Amino acid sequence: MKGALVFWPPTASARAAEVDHVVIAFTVVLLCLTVPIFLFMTYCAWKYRAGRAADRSHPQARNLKIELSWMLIPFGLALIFFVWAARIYDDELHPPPNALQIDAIGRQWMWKFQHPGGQAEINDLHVPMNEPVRINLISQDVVHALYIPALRIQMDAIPGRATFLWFDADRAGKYRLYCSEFCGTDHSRMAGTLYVMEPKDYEAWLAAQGSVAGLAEQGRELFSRFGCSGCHERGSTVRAPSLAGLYGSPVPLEDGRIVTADVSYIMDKILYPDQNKIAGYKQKMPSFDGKISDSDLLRIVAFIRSIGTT
Amino acid sequence: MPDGVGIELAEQFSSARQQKETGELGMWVFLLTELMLFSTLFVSALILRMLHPGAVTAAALHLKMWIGGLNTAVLITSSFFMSLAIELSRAGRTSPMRLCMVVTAGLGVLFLCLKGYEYYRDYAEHMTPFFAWRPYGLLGDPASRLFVDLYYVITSLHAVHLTIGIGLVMTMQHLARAPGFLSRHANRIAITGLYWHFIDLIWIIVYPTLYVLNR
Amino acid sequence: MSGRSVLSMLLKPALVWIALMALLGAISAIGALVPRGHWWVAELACAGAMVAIVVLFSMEMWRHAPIVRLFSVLGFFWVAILFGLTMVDYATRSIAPQ
Amino acid sequence: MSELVLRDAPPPVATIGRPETYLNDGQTIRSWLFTTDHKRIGVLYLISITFFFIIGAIAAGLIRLALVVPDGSILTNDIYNKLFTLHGVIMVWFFLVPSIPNVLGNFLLPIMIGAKDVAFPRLNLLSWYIFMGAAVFELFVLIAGGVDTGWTFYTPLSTIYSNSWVIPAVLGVIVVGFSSILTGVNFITTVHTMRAPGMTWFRMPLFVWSMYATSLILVLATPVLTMAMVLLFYERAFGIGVFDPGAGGDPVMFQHLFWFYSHPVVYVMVLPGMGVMSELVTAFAYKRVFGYTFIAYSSMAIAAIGFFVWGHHMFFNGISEYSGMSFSLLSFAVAVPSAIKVYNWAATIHKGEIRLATPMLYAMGWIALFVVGGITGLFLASLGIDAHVHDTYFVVAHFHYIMVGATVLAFLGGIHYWWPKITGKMYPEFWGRVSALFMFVGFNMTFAPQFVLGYLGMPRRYHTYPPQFQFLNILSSAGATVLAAAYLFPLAYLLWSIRYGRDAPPNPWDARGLEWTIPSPPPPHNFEEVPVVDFEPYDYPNRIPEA
Repeated sequence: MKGALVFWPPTASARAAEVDHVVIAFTVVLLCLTVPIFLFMTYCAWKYRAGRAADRSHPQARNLKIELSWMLIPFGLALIFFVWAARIYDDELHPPPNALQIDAIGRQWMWKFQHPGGQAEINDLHVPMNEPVRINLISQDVVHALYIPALRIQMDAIPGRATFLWFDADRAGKYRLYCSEFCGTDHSRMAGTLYVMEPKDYEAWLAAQGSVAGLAEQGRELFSRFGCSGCHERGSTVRAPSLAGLYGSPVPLEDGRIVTADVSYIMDKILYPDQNKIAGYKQKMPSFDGKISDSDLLRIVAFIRSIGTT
Repeated sequence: MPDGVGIELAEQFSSARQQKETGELGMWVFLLTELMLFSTLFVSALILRMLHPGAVTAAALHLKMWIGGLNTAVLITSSFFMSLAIELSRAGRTSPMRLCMVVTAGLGVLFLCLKGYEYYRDYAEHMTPFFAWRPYGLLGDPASRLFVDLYYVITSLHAVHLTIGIGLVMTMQHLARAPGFLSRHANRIAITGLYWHFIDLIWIIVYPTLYVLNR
Repeated sequence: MSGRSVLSMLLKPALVWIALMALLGAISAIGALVPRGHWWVAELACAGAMVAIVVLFSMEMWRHAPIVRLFSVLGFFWVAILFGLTMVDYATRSIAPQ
Repeated sequence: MSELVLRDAPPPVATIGRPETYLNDGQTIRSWLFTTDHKRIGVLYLISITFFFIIGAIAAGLIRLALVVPDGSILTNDIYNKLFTLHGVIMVWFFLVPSIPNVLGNFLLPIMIGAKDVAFPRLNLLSWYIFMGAAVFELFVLIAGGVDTGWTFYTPLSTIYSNSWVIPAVLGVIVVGFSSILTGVNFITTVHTMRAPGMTWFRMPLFVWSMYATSLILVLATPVLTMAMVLLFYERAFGIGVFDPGAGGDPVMFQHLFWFYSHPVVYVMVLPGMGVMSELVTAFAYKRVFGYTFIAYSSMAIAAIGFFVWGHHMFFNGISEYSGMSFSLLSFAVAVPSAIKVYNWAATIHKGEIRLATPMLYAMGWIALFVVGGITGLFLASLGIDAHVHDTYFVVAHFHYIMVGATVLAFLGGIHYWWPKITGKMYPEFWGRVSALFMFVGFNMTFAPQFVLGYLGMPRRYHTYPPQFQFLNILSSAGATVLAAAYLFPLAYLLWSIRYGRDAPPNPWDARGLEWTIPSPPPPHNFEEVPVVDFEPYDYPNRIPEA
């Protein structure tokens, strides 16, 4: 990370290496398609320049076969790269279910990361290596984007919606992370460092952060403080769906759709309970929009997630 | 074309037919831009409906559907008179044509009055979320405010276009007083008519989009 | 043509008026009497028919030059692009894998 | 040469006294400000957009100056953000969009199809007044108050969080849209109904085809931007909440509506450039264009497919996976018609009679820059690669290759080519070639390092950056200095030539096309009598022109 002159970014995951491979292969193919044009044009400009004797007989004005072939062959070649790059994208959108989940909040102008054990850090992010890590992104104000060049990934953090990115870093080290979506005055200072560590170092780092009660533990407390338990606990008088085992399971909706109860679904349900009504239940829950802070919301979702997986 | 109906040639054209086609095509292309303008609002309304079906339905029930329906009928009738005016202009009959255009514009004014009454009723029901001093009446999901706001944006934009239309129709019928107007500018009536019918068309889309489909 | 009677001039606008009012009645009746449910398809069909009538007859698309007709169709096609591609996103968002 | 004269006799050039031209047909300020002559309106646009280009270029110069140091100590963050917003807004809406269409299009389109004027001359003048009103207002807003949202005005930054003059800036953008719409309506109707007898669709010069495609985009896309901006205005002024997630709205919806306009508008900038290229390449290769119909249809295809691809600006803002995949595939498709044109121009040069005059140098440079800009666009359209280079300097370099490399070079090439027609004077050829060369070198020096910067991971719109990027940034800023000098050259010698240049003959390039059959500068009504077209476009005999 010294001021040395570099021409290629560091590579810290298998996916990043694959992106490099696509880029290099695509560059080679495109050069093969375009360099001949330049050479040909330079040659023509020299050979057929005005005042020079040259054979200019039978110039062509059209040729359907040539036209079609230089229309379709490059397109066909390019499609290979479309598929290759789309597969990488597909991989980016499908994290393994066992990934380590870290929550990230973007706000003007800092990143806040929260580990499953409750450890929080600002602008720096410590992750274990050789383990899939999923970063759940939300924004408290404007649109931000978490961008880690060494991993060749970025994803917007959007207010009011949950997004995520995931990676499996395979090389320990310090890498830069940025906000890549313009977010106001100090946009360029909304940057930090990603520390990819040996798993045992990561454990040690977590421990050194002090034993904070886990997010889910804090969420359990909030669950009763906000009065959720009054209706959603077993044995309550109000008929509300039980939340045990909810996370990750399919939920049938009133309008016939079936959705998966994921992080964004649960968040939406807490903030705007009137939408996505659940089949077989009367909608009685009040909206918590504006009544609950984003970090509390994350904690409650973490709690619901924890009782969903047991 | 009958005697006394025709087109005075502007200097950049070489034939009356060319000038007539140019005017009509120009108006159509302009109307395309208007169509895209309103479609942007319709697509916003549709997205809103997809994101918050419950809240939109709840809010839409508070719209005064009978006024909306009545207004649609008023505009359809005004279009009828506009069509008649165009037919009369082609026959070179200036005075009945002017009468039809006055009736057309009058129905447009009636539409605006009904719309104003509807806004007044909305105001009385506390359905004006953008007025800071007046508490919003439809409680529940915040998205209902959004729908009501969008209702005002769409209907007011339509009202602005209608007002322009009324001005255009009245100006045309006023100009048509001049002797021999139809023998010089017959195509202007038809082009004005195109605009008027288009405003009607937009309302025909607005009415189901806001009032009926969301119920 | 100058000899055309007012009655013959009335014919087309009147037919259009009757058709539009009938469709308006239908759409309003469906909206007022059967709220919710899947009647929106019928409502949309009525609205589409009304739009078609206005474009074809009131706006006299049938008597314009072919190029004008092409443009009116083009406009609606572009509206379809705007709706279609935006909706591809919104319609598939909820079932997108997390 | 003799062939053309036989087919349609050019009107006699008056040699006694001063011939009546559009330039000396009334010389008061009033006769210019109230003119409905499309040629004069074109010149009015030329003067105004040159002014706005200079303003935008000064902003760019200041940005490059600030980026010489990594710690952002030259300009404050706030001023930096306001500068790049000013640069973007002025360059996009007040230079690039009106550049070729409103200057060269206005001047040439009616002449090329053999018309006396555009279909609606008064609307044409109104369009200029709207443009000037909006532009002066916008410039005042951007300089006096400043806006710090970027030209994209993304919500909710623009609606809730920015403390700058967003509302008046948005109003200026709304108003200038009407100018675009009026121009678009005018050109479409002109092409449809004002063509001279015998000027069939497939006898139209390719420049006219590209102007027609451009106008279609302007007419169909601009209203959507207008409405998106009106909603943004309401949102900021009254808090209606359409884009506010707190009120149940969706900030991504603004991006959909914004890019529905702003992607096609990239083709508004580049299609006219392609049209100019077809004219330059054929004239200076002195040969019939290769594959006329393919080039003509590819203009229309670009205009149409350009509307299907806006989502490639939004791959990583939470649009659905299906949406991302379809937008990516469609973006690959739009490369096909662009590739056709490049291959066809290359084939046109083959067995031609090539004269490397200034316009041809611009044309050759244009093709090189456009190809680089185009193929880097394919990288951005590839989903997995875009995950890395999205919103970095790679994007900045890519769209500058397209918008500056392709549009500005085509504009300058066109200005040189038609300068004798517009002013009746020849520009100094030597200085033209020198500046074309400087432009090419300066441009590549400025923007090529930015591809590397982007791949290394430098995000765009960054006021400070990690020190290891400094070398490439200094290189880029040095290139910008060369580029600035290259812009000043033509400004100086073209102005010089108006007074001191040699008088231009009607057809100095020995080129084909109706505009070369009339005197330079053209008479007020273009043609003495309506021309009858009975020849194919670009009917070059393909032999050495006799001097």
